[in-house]
Amino acid sequence: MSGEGLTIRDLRVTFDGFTAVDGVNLDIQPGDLRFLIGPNGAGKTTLVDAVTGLVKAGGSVRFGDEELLGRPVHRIARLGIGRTFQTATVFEQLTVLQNLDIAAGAGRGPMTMLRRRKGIPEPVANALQTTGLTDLRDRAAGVLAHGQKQWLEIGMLLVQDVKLLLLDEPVAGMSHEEREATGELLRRISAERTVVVIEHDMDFMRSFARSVSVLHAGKVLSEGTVAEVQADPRVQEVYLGRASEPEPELAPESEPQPEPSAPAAATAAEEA
Amino acid sequence: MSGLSISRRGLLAGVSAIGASAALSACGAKTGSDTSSGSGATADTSGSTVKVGLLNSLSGTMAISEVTVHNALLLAVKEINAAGGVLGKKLKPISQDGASDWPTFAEKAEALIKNDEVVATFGCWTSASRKAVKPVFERYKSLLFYPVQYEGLEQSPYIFYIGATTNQQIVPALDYLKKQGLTKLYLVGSDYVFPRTANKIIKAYAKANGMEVLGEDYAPLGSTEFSTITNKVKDSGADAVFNTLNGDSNVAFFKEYKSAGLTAKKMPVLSVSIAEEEVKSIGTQYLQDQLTAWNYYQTTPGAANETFVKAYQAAYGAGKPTSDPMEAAYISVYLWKAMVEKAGSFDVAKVRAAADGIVLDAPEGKVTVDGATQHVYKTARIGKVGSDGLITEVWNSGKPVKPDPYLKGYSWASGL
Amino acid sequence: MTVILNQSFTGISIGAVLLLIALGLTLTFGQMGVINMAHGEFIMAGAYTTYVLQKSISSAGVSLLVALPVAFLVAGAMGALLEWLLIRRLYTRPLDTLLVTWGVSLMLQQLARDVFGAPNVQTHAPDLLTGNISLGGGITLANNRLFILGLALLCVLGLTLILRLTPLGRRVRAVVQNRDLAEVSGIATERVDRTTFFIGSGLAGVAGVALTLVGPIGPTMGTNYIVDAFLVVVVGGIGQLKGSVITAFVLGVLQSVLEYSTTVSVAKVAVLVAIVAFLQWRPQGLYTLRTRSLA
Amino acid sequence: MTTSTTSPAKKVSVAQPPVSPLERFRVPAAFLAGAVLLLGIAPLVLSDFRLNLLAKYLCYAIVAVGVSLAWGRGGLLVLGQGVFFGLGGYAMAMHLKLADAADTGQALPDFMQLYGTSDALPWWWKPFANPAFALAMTVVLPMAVAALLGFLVFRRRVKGAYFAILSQALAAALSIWLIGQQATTGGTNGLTDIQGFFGYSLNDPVNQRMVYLIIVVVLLLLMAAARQLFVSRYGELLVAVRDCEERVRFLGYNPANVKLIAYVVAAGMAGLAGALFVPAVGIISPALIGIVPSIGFVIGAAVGGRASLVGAVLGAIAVAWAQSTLSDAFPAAWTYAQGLLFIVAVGFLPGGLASLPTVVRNRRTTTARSGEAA
Repeated sequence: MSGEGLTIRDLRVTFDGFTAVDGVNLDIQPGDLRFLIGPNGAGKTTLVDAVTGLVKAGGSVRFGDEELLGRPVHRIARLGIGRTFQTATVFEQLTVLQNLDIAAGAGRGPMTMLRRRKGIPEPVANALQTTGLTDLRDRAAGVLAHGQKQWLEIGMLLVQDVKLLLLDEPVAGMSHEEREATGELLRRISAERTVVVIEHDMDFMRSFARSVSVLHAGKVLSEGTVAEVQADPRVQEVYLGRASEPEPELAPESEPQPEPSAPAAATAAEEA
Repeated sequence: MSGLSISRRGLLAGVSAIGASAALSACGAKTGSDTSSGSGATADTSGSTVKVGLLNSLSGTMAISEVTVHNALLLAVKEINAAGGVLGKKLKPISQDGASDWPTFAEKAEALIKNDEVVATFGCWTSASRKAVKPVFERYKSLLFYPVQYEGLEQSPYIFYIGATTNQQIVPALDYLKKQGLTKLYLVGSDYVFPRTANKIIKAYAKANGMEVLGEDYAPLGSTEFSTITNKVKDSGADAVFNTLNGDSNVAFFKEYKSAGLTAKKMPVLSVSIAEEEVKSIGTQYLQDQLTAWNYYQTTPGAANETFVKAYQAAYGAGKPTSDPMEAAYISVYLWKAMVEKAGSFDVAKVRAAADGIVLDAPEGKVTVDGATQHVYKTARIGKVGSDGLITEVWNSGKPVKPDPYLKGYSWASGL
Repeated sequence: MTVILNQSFTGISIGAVLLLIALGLTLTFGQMGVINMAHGEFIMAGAYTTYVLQKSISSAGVSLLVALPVAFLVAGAMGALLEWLLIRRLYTRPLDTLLVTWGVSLMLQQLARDVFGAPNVQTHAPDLLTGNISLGGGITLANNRLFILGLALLCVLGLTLILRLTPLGRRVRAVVQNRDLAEVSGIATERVDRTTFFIGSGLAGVAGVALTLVGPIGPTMGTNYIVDAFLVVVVGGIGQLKGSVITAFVLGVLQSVLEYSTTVSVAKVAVLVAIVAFLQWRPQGLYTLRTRSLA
Repeated sequence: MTTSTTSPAKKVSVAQPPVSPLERFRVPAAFLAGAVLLLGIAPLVLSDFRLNLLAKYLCYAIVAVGVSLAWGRGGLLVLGQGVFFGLGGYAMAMHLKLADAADTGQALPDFMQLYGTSDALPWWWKPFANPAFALAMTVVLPMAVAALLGFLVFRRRVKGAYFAILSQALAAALSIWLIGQQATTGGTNGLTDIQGFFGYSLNDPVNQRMVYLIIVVVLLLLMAAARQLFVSRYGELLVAVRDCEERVRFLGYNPANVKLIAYVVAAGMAGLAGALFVPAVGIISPALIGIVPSIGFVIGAAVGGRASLVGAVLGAIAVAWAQSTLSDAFPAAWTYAQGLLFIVAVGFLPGGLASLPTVVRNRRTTTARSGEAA
C-alpha cells in the first residue's frame, strides 16, 4: 500500500445561487477503492470537478500535504491526480499509441518533445498490455468502440502514473464481461494507487467497492463499507422513497441533462 | 547602363543551385555603383501598333474613382486611333488592375514594362500607389503619366505629373478663402500623405498671411464616424473648413455636418477631393453651395470641353459626369502623343527632351508642359456645388499657374 | 460643460449605431455561435433596399418607413437562405464558418457592384431627420441620431419581448441552452435555427436602413462595421442581450471621449487595447450564461 | 449512445495504416524534387519578371508554413498573420532605408526628409542601422508580440472565435497606428523605393535572383523544420490540444504553453516572410497588415489543405498566382471565383485540395460509410 490520502473538508460549490456541493467532508485513505454513489444531482461529478480544479470551490481539499483548491488544472494533474469523464474523452484523431504516449509525457523536456517518438516507452507498452489494446495501438482512437475508449482512458491514467484516480462512471455501457474485467483492473490498480469511482451500477459497486460514500443533495449522507451503507435507512429512503427516481440499477447511464462534466461539453459551451 | 552586370549574368545558371548567400557575394552590382540593371525599357516599336499601359485599380476600394479614369484613358486612346494613331502606329491599350493594393501596383507596373513592353503607362491614383511604382519606372527607365492632383514634393525623371501640384490647387484655394475674409480655418482630412502634407502647407501659409488654423483632425481612411470631429469643428468657431477627406469618409462627414446644423452659409467647407462623381454619391442635399478646388469642372466653358463631355457621355452613358482627374487622364494621352510626335520617336529620352513647351488646348483650358519639373501649367478654379449636382466656377486664377512642386517660389514655404 | 454634454450625446449616438449593427449578431453569434462575416453585407442589403425603394416612392419620409420592414424581410431572407445553403452544414465548425461567410461576403459585395455600380449611391433623407434640436446653451441633438437611438432601443425592446414572451422565443432559448434536450423535447431545432438566423439577419437590414442617414451607401459599406459589431458582442458576453446593450454604449462614449481629447486613430487603437485588457479580466465578456463545470 | 464493445457490427476499419517503407521515402523525395524545381529549374526557365513574382508568392508560402502549424495542427485560426508579416517587413525595410540613406550620405531616409517633423532620426529607428540587430528583429519582434498576445489570450482560455476576432482587431489597430505615424513610418505609403539589400543593388537582376534563391532556401528550411515539428511528440501533443484542450490539461500539461509555442513559431515565420518580401517586392506598407491581407494569408493554406504542409504551401502559391493573373483579365469574375473558392475549400473540403485524392478514394471504396471523417 502506497500513495497519499485525499482529505476533503467542508467543500462547497455554488452555481449562481444553486449549491451543488454543500459542506462535504471526506477522508480517503491511500490504497482505498472508494465508490461515490448517489441519485442524480447529488453533486458527485461536481465534487470530482472541484478536486481536479475544473470548478471553483470553497473549503479545503488536501492530497497528502498539498492543498489543491486554487491551483490550475494542470498543476493538480502533475501532483498525480488523474480523472476520466462520463463520456470517454480521448484524442480521436490520434492513434491509441499516441494517446498513451502523450499521457505519459507531461514531464518530458523540450528536446524530447521536439524529437520524433522512437519505439514504445515501457510504461506505454505495459499500459497497452494491461488494457488489452496492444493490437489496436496504431488505430485512431476515434474509431474505437465505446468500451475500448474507456479502457484507453484508464490506460492513459496508468501511464500518467497518477497516485489518485477519479473515475466517472467507468463501466457505463459495458457488457457484463467487460465490467468484470474493468473491476479486476481497478482492484489491481488500487493496490498501488488510490481509486475513487463514481458509479450507478450497484452490482458493480457491491462486487468491487472497498468503501462507499453516499452523496445526497450536495452532502454526505452515509459512509462505510458496502454492507453498512446498504443497511443505512436514510440511504434506502433516498434511493427508494422517491417515486420519480427509478431503481438505480435500472438506469445506469442515462443520467439526463445536468452534470455536463465532459470537457467536450465545456468546450462547446465556451465556444458557443 | 554598364555591361558589368550583364557579363556576370552567365554565372547565374551555374551558381543558382548552390547556396544562395555564398553566391550573393560572388556577383551582382553593389549599391552606389550606377549599374541600374542594363535593362531599360525594352519597348517594342517595330510593328504597326505600339502598346500603352493603363494601370488603374479596377477592383478594391479605389475602383470607384479609378475606373472613371480608366474609362477616360480608353476614350483618349480610341480617339487617337480613330485619328490615325501616333507616328502612324495604332495604340493598343493594355489594362492592368492595381487592385487598390500598392505592392500590386508595383508588380503590375513591372508586368507592363517587362512583359507587355509598353511605350508608356498612364494611371495610378493614390500617392501611395505612385510611390510604389516610382522605383519600378525609374529602374526600367519607362514613362508614367500620373493624372491626379497630389501633394507635390516629388520630381521623378520618369513621371509626368498631369494633375495639379499644391501651388496649383491648395495655394490658390487659400488665396480665395483669404480674399473672402475666411481667415480662421479648421482642417479635416483622411490620414494619409496628401492631407498631412497639404495641411502642413496650409499652416505655413496661414502663419505668413495672418490666417489662423484652429484645429486639425485626421480620420483613418474609410472611417465613417464623424460626430466627434464635427462637434470639434462646430465648437472651434472657425470661418471655414478645409477638407482633404477622401472617399467614403466624405459621405459620412457631410451628413454629420448638416445634422449638426452647419451650412455653407455659416461655415463653408472647401474640399479638394470632391469632384462631380463624388457629389453624386454624397448627395446635393448635403453638399449644396459648398466649395471645391480643382482645375477642371464638367461645366468649364470652351469648345474643347464640350467635345470631351459629349464624347465621354456618348461612350459611357448620358448621365455620367466628367471630373478633374478624368480630364487630366484624358489629356495625358494627348500630351504624350504630342511629345512623341515632336520627338519623332517613342524613345523615352527623346520624348522627355521634347516635352518642354508642349501646348494643348485642353477641356480645362490651355495647358503647357514644363520640361524642368515635368508638370503642367494649369489654371486653378474654385467651384460651388449646385443643386443639380454639377459644380460651377466662382473664381479662377486668371491664367495657368506655373507648377512649383517644391514651393520654391513661395518664401513662406521655405521652412517646409 | 456644453462640451461634456454634447460629447455624451455623441457617444450615446455612436453607441446606438454600434448597438444596431451588433443586435443581429447577438442572435446569430451570441445565441447560435455562428461567426457570420457576411453580416456586414446584410447591412448593405438593407441600405440598398432603402435606395431602391426611394426610386419608386418619392417621399423620403415614407420610403424610409417602408424601407424598415422591407429591409428586414430582404436581409432576413438572405440570412435564412445562407443558413440553409451553408451554415447549417457548419454548426460544428464555428471557425470554418467565419472563412466560408467571408467568401460569401466577397461575392455579395461584387454582386452589389455589378447591380448598383461600384460608386456609392445616395439616398435622400427626410428633411425632418437632417436638422437638429437645440436644447439651449449650445447643446444640440441631431435628429438623425435621435432617430437611430430610438430605433435601436425599439429593436432591443422588440427582441427582448420576442425572446421572453413568444413560443418562438422560448424555443430559441431552449435550443441555445441545450440543443439535444430541445430536440428530444420535440422542438424542430433546424427550423428554430433558421428562424433565429432570419431575425438576426433581418435586424442587420434594419441597421442598414438607419445607416443611410449617417454614412455612405456602397458595396463595401459592410466591411466598415463588421469587426466593431463582433467586438461589441464579444465584450458584452455570449447569449446576453443586456451585455451587448451596455457594451455598445460604453464603447461609444469611450470612443467619443478619446476622440475628442486625442485623435481618431489613437482613440481606435486605445479602444481595442481596452477591449483586450477587459477580456483579460473577464474572458467570457460582461455577462455570460453560467453553467456547471464552466466557471 | 453507448453500444457494447462486443457487438460484431462495430468492427472498424483501419484509419491510419502503419507507415510503409515506401511512405518513409516519399517525403524526402518530394522535398528534394521541390528543391530541384525551385532552385535549379525555375531560375533557368523563368524570366526575371516571373521569377520575381514567384519570389513574392514564396514569401506568402512561408507564412502558410506557419499557418499550417498553428491552424492546421493547433486549431488556432490565426487571422492576424498580417501583423507579424508587417513587423518583420518593417524591421527589414527600416534597416534597408537607413542603409540607402547612408549610401547617399543622407542622415534621414527620403520620406522623413519630405514628411518628417524633426531633423533627427527617431530613437527607435537608430538601432535598426545595425544589420544584425535588424535581422534579428525581423523574427524577434513578431515573436515577442505573438508571445505577449498569446500569453494573455491563451492563459485566460479565450476560445477560438474570440481569438480570431481579437487577432483581426489587432491587425486593424496596427495598420491604423502605422498609418497615423506618417512622419516616422511613411503612413499609408509605407516604406518604398528600397534600392539596396545589404550592400547589393536591387536594381540589378542578378541580385534579384539571389534574393529569390535566399527565399527558396529559407522556405525549404522552414518546411523541414515544420515537418520535424509535425512528426515530433510536440506535434502529436498539439493535435491533442486542438482536439480536446481540457483533456490535455488533466494529463498535466498546460495547453496554453503548447498553443503559445505554435503561435509564436508561426509568427516568427510570418515575420521572416515579411522581411524577405521587402527586397523581393521593394515595398512594405500598412496595406499588407490589415484584416483583408490577414485573411488572405489563411485562405491560401485553407485551399491547399491547412493540415498538410505541402498542401498549404502550394495553396498559398496557387491563390497568389491566380489573384495576380486572373484579376486583370476578369476583375469581377475573379472576385466571385475567390468567394466561391473560400466556400468550397473551407466549407466542403476542410482538408483542402490536398485531401482531394483521399476524399475521392474513400468515396469510391466505401460508399456505405457515413462521412464522419473530418
